[in-house]
Amino acid sequence: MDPNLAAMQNLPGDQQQQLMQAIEQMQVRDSLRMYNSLVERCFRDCVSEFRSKDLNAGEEKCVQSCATKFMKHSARVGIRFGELSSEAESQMQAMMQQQQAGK
Amino acid sequence: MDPNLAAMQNLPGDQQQQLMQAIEQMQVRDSLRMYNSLVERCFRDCVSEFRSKDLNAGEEKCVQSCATKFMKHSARVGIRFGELSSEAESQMQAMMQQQQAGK
Amino acid sequence: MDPNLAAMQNLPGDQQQQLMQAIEQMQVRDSLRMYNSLVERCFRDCVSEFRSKDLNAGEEKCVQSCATKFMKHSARVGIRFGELSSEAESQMQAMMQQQQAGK
Amino acid sequence: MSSGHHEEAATIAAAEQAMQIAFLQDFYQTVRDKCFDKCVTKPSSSLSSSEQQCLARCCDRYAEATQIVTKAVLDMSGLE
Amino acid sequence: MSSGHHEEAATIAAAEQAMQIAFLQDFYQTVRDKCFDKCVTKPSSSLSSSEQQCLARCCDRYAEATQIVTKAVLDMSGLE
Amino acid sequence: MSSGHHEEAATIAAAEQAMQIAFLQDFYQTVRDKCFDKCVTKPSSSLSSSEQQCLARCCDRYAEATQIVTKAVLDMSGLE
Repeated sequence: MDPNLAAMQNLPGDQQQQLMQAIEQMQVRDSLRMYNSLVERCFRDCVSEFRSKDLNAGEEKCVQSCATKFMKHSARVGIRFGELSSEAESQMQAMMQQQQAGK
Repeated sequence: MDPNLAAMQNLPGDQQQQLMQAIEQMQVRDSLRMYNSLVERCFRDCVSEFRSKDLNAGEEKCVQSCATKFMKHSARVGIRFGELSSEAESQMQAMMQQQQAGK
Repeated sequence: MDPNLAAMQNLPGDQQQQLMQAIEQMQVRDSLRMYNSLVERCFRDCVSEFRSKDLNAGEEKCVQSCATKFMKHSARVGIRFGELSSEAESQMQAMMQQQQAGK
Repeated sequence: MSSGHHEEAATIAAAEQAMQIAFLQDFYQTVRDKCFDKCVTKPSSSLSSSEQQCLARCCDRYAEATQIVTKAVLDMSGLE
Repeated sequence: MSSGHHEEAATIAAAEQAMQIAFLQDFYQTVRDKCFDKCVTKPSSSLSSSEQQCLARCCDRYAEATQIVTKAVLDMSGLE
Repeated sequence: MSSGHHEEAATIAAAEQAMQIAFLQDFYQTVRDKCFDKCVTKPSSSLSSSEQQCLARCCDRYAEATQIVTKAVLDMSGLE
């Protein structure tokens, strides 16, 4: 059984709650980071010259398509990642245990 | 009125103080991160070969100009950003509310 | 003498312990970040086409060499960096003091 | 008990505020770096007037692009 | 005293959990960004079937590469 | 009251220390990544002697560049 899940169940009630709050905060942080990197990516790929003050129609359309496509992509990778993440988790734990043993 | 500013005023005194401290720490963190990325940028753009042990005069001059120019740029963007940031803030809040509604 | 080391010795016992824990956590965080960026780097440099489902033998070998080489590199830079880091620390402190004076 | 709940809500509000400030800092850093990459090419230590104009426009366009992305994201989420 | 130790151990366990979740989020973001860069090239707003296939394979291969790197790192550390 | 102030000052000092350590870690990661990108090009799993020499020089030059940037930043700030 997953030793970390066990660890979580062993936490006292208020610690469990604190952890749940920390997880929620990380989810918000994660989505703000994705939002930030999404603007960066679409700006980088769609906007190149700065002679006029506003985005032209082509650039606007490009930014819009870029954002929509990335969101679809992200949803798909999320599903695939759910299938892979228990594996990623166990490998990460191997790394952490190895590191702690090396101290 | 900005709902977050209101939220801050509703915090008890010691929480307000903790938040102010957190903000100060983030400002220091931010300036250390800028410093780190500034060295990275100027090193990347100015230094390319590693046959001699020291930077030559041209490379030194380039690193110096790069740092000075980026600092000037940063100050200008800072002013512009101040004008734009209340907008960025309100969009971020739309994102966060939407995300919390989606739970 | 290093003013920060002095500051650490002046902390009460439980604060010192908290700081030590924070440092340990940052070390784990650092090694997880290195692990993440290592996979990213080797994937980027070694894997380019996605017509077949699995990595071919050449790609596997490339990822393996990439990881081994980066670990060796990292160990070497670590030694060099130890020699340089007291300097980096003192420069960072100059930055921080200057920033606090500028408030 | 009620005071405990109050305190907790305040802690969460403070954490959210801190997160928003961190986001704005990241956002500002991204604009700064991207617009420097896009606009500043000459090696001198001063900003030429064309570089300054480019920077101002770059910031404005970044803000515009942000609006479009926000709208696209909110539209997509509404469809789920 | 004993209860203090218990509490402390629980705090450390919670901190470790939080760090693991942060790592998984970073890992996920990296996969997402790299596979988007590698697979999505056309400017339309929908994903073509070839892009979808590329994405699925990219994720699988990323997982494979992760395994190889993990093994290499653990082997190296064992030799120290 | 006085003890409370003491404690608070200690907490701030600890937070500053933690931030400095985080900065040094970031700094180290940057040097490591940039010097690997600049110096390591061959696909073998060992470091050639020319790669090793390049790495040593890259670290030294990175340190030099850091000094120049620090000086430039402090000079600029002094002028404000």
